[in-house]
Amino acid sequence: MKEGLPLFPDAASTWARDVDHLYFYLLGVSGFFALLICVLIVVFAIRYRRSKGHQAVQIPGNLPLELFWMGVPLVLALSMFAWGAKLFVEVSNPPAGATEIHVVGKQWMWKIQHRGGQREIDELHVPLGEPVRLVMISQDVIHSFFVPAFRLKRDVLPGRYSTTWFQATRPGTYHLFCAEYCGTKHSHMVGRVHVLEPAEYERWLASTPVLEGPVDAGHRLFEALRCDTCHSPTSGPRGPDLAGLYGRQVALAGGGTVLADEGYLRQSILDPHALVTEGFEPLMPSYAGQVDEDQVLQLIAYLKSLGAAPAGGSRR
Amino acid sequence: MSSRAEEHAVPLRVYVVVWLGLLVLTGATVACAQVDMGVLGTPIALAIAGLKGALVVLYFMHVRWSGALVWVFAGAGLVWLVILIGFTLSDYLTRDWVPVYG
Amino acid sequence: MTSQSPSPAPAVHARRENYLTAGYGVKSWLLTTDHKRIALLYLISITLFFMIGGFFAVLMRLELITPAGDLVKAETYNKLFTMHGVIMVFFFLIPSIPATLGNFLVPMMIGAKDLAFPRLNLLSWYLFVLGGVITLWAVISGGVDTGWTFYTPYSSVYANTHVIATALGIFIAGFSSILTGLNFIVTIHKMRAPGLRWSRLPLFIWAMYATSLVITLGTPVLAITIVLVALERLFQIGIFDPALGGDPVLFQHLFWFYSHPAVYIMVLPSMGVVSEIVAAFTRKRPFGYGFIAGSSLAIAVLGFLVWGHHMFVSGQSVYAGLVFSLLSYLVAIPSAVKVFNWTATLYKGSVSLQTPMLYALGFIGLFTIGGLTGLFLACMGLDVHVHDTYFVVAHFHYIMVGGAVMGYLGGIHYWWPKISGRLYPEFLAKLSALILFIGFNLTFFPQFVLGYLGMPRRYHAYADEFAVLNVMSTAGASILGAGYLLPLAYLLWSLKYSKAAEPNPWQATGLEWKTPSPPPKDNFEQTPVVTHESYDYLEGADVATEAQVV
Amino acid sequence: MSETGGPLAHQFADLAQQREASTLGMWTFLVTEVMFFGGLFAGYAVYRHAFPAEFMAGSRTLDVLLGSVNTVVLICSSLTVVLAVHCAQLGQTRAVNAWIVATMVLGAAFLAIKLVEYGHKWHENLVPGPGFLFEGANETPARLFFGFYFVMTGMHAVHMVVGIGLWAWVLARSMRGLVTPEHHSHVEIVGLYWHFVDIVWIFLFPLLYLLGAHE
Ligand code: HEA
Ligand code: HEA
Ligand code: HEC
Ligand code: CUA
Ligand SMILES: [Cu+2]
Repeated sequence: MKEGLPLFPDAASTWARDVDHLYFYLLGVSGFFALLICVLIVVFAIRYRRSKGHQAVQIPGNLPLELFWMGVPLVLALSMFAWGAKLFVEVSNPPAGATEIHVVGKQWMWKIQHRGGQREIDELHVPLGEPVRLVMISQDVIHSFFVPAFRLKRDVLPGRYSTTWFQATRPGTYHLFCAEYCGTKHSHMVGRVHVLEPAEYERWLASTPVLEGPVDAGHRLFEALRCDTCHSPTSGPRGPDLAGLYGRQVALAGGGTVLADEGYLRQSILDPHALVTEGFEPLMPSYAGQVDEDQVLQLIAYLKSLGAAPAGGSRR
Repeated sequence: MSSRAEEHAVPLRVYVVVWLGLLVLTGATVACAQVDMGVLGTPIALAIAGLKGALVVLYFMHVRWSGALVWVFAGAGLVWLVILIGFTLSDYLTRDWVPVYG
Repeated sequence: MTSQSPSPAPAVHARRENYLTAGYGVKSWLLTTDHKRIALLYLISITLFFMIGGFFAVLMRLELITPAGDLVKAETYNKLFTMHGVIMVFFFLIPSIPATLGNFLVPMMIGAKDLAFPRLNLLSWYLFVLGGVITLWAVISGGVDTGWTFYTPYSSVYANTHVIATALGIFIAGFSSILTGLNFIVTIHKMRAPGLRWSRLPLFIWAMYATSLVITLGTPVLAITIVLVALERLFQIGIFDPALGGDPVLFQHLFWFYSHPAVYIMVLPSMGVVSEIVAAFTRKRPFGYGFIAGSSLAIAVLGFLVWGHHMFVSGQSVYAGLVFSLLSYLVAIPSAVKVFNWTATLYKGSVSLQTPMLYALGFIGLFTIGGLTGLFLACMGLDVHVHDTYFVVAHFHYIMVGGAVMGYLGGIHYWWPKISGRLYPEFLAKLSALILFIGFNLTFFPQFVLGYLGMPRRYHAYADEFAVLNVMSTAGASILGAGYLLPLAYLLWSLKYSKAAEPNPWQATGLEWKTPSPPPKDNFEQTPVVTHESYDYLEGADVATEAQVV
Repeated sequence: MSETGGPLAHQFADLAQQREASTLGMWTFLVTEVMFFGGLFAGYAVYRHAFPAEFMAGSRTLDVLLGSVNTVVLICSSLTVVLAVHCAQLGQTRAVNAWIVATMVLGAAFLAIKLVEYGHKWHENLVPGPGFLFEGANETPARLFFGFYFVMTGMHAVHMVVGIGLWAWVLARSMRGLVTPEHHSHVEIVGLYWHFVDIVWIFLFPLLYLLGAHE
């Protein structure tokens, strides 16, 4: 963060560099056309200014010329599309094994929970050089998670997870903004992102007090909410076994399958009748109203931790 | 335009036949709905509705005897409706396509 | 276009009966069905709304001089940009050219006595006023703070400001806009003078026709969307509320289905004006007439296929985003066609840089910059960064203020002699065009830089490093504001003190110049018969003597 | 379109031009109406796709019999409309009046039946809002179904009310002898409007009532 008159933002992620290259390409092309048009206008206006004895020459048009100046911009435009699309698809697909961080937006703060249970508000500590995947949800209206130095932005929706990822390339402290208008203090829903060297990051993790990791919290909730009455190896056929569920294709009662991602797990907890698993009765009650978004994320963290182990038993 | 429709006096018989056709089709769609046709149910219902709509537009609204302009306008309504619904659905139908890695 | 109607009456006849003197008193205005008088009613109303919207802009810019939110409270600032956007878009720019110049000129340019439905036209003005009054009531009694985009669930559940009243105002204004569009479509189809084939139509008519198509096809979707938001607030139906199973992103689809095409409602008319002005002030048939006319239609149609480019990071599916991005690039091509053809028209023309031409050239330059920055936004990878930053704000002000408003002012100056029967003071007019140009660029160019730096829009307080650029922007806005007051002053002044205008002060072609200034009540003494294509600036024809125009 | 007032308004060259203009005006207006309802159909499609089971369950609570009767009523009213137009072309004023009255009666019957249905839903607590209660399927998406049901049929009913009002206006003109074989475009354009409203119902009926009829 600088003072004075900066003209270009810091670039602190792999993706920021890619975006900047694309930006320069577009600047070049549009600079060329803007200049071309302006120069032509000025030159023509002076060269052909109205004067005695000078007459306009009527030129109705010129088909090859028309095709030319449709064709060239078209090709350039398509190149912009292709490049931009390629980058976008990349940012939409996080690499496997990325560190996962949960973000909950609410009017008007960012609540962050790390995998180890470290929690922060309006601050985000991330390690340098490691891919980080954000799983984000809002408790109220739409927000947007925006880190200019990473050139990264993603709307944070209520009722649905949105995800994005980045890999920081420069240690430092950067702005975190809310970019989608969300009410009175939208402009105060800001924070800071700290990119730390891996060693330093480990230190930070270690020195930050942890009450309870999300998996443990989720496990506790799982028992407190009596989920295990139906979902445990001993509960019989009442509810499906949840071990190894995450990432699997689930067959649905109505036909068809669905990928068990975070969104599916969330829906199964809050709105269980929407997608009923094949072979089971829609017995499960909805937990909407009993758990907030933070707790849903903890439950999901717990379910994900189950892996192939039998339900009910923590792997950790 | 409709002026042509007037020049072309439509015999009453045509109206009555179309009306009967509409009633029959109404019966047909209700009958079809009594049977579970799975995924085909809605397309069939919409096809019958489309047919009924076409009858009303062509005969009752005289488009059949109207000039090209009315055809274009009526067609534009349809095309833009398809744009609205089609492009909106293009989002909803493809949302699950992106694989999510863990 | 040459017509076989009797040769135009000489200027001395300016004193005789015209549409302004055809009746006196408030009633003769408020109950008029004359398209020219209705145009003036609109002119006055939208000028008022422009001042109000501009006033909010001035307050915003003042707040943004310093990074801290010190001048107004956050609540107030949020209401300021919302009401600025709502008023400028729905009550100024959308009706601007169609309802004033369009109303005035469409019948005249096609040789008709009036629009097809004059009473509907008057009704449209009353609806506009009603919608405006309701919105102003909402503004006065506390305002609304959702942003002009009314995103749900904020607007439908969380905002506790006057959302329903504002929505109602926009809904009613929408109907006013639909009626105008419908009227133009029917008029252009059915009321053209004998011999006026489509290929002979002035480009302004083509632009108005394309605009009307967009209005009639798009506005109803906005209407139903607004109704749904209001119903949602009243009855908690849940259509846009995730807490009730709905999807807030659906609102964005429906909103942008209208609001992206609406940006072409705002710019197409200005493009039409620019085509007329460029032809008149180069004394040339526009280069590529067919391409300019066709590109208006192409923009109107393609414009409906790109709305999702406002939603790249909204949670819309990646695949839908790809399609919308690609189509956004296609819609840039017809705009490019227009820009190149205008420029080519200057080539070997007889260019006269009078005020309307200055505005037209300003339009071409600024629209080009605005449009080219649209390419940055349509680029998915880049939009992730610049979405909802000042880059977007700069983009659309370049097109809407630098483009559309400049075109509007150019048109007002160009047809002012016809509308008022008076010439405007040329020197002052050129001066204020220059002031506006400078003020405009100073206001909005720094915002591109701010945007790429990452300053989010709708921020009442911002990070310190953005301060200098914001001060520049505010400085520019003061110049811009002052620049807008000048034309207001001298145009009013000219009504009383300026020289009377001849029927055709610019020696332009077009039916509107064949009738006296100001025109008689029924526009033409006799229905003109058109025998030539538009813009028959004959080679070797006598060149206008600039001395005729002060 | 009130512009068809006098025999020939001053802006037109002749009656043919005037008639063509008003017909084209009505068609343009109908296109805007298509888009207006189109927004609702798009929303319906999205949620129908998301919650097929709940939409089915919601649909099952609707009364197919009343819905079918209403469909027939509307189709009959479309017939009376074309008959009114037909008689207007032939200058049979009294028949025109009779068919218009018949149309209005059918329209009113439709609205009456609709009101009865709304009444049922009210008693069954199926009106979205604080008192909404739905057994059998997931309550939240089911509420969406009823939201669409009420908004779509409600908007349709509003159009019916407007249509009946327009017929009253045409009737008044006709009684004053203003409907003639040469000049009857207001009968025609109000007719176009009425047929359009009919078509909207033709689509609403299967989409709302018949989804779950087979269970
Ligand atoms: C009159 C108004 C107007 C016009 C005409 C346009 C025209 C265009 N707009 Fe703009 N736009 C707005 C008003 C307008 N816009 C507004 C108000 C918003 C913000 C709304 C909000 O969120 O509040 C917005 C936002 C907006 C976004 C969303 C940004 C975001 O929120 O993230 C996008 C994204 O694609 C976009 C793209 C475009 C494109 C591609 C064009 C194209 O039509 C431009 C085409 C023109 C040219 C390209 C220039 C001429 C061509 C040449 C000189 C030849 C060279 C060309 C090539 C090499 C291709 N606009
Ligand atoms: C037609 C459209 C239009 C027009 C003409 C304008 C004109 C102007 N706009 Fe606006 N603007 C929008 C449409 C428009 N805008 C929209 C749609 C938004 C988005 C809203 C949202 O986010 O929801 C927006 C948002 C917007 C913002 C971003 C706010 C934010 O995101 O926080 C800013 C900031 O600078 C701004 C500034 C200006 C300025 C300085 C002008 C100037 O051109 C105005 C100049 C006019 C005058 C100044 C009036 C005339 C003079 C007087 C009344 C006398 C008094 C003045 C002085 C003495 C100086 N506008
Ligand atoms: C009354 C018994 C019951 C309780 C209590 C219960 N569930 Fe379930 N659950 C079910 C049944 C039955 C299904 C399968 C049918 C369905 O998908 O709705 C299910 C399905 C699920 C699924 C989807 C599994 C799959 O294979 O698709 C998840 C995830 C889930 N439950 C999590 C939970 C959590 C977390 C809790 C506690 C907060 C919980 N359940 C409490 C009975 C129950
Ligand atoms: Cu949260 Cu803006
Ligand atoms: Cu757009």
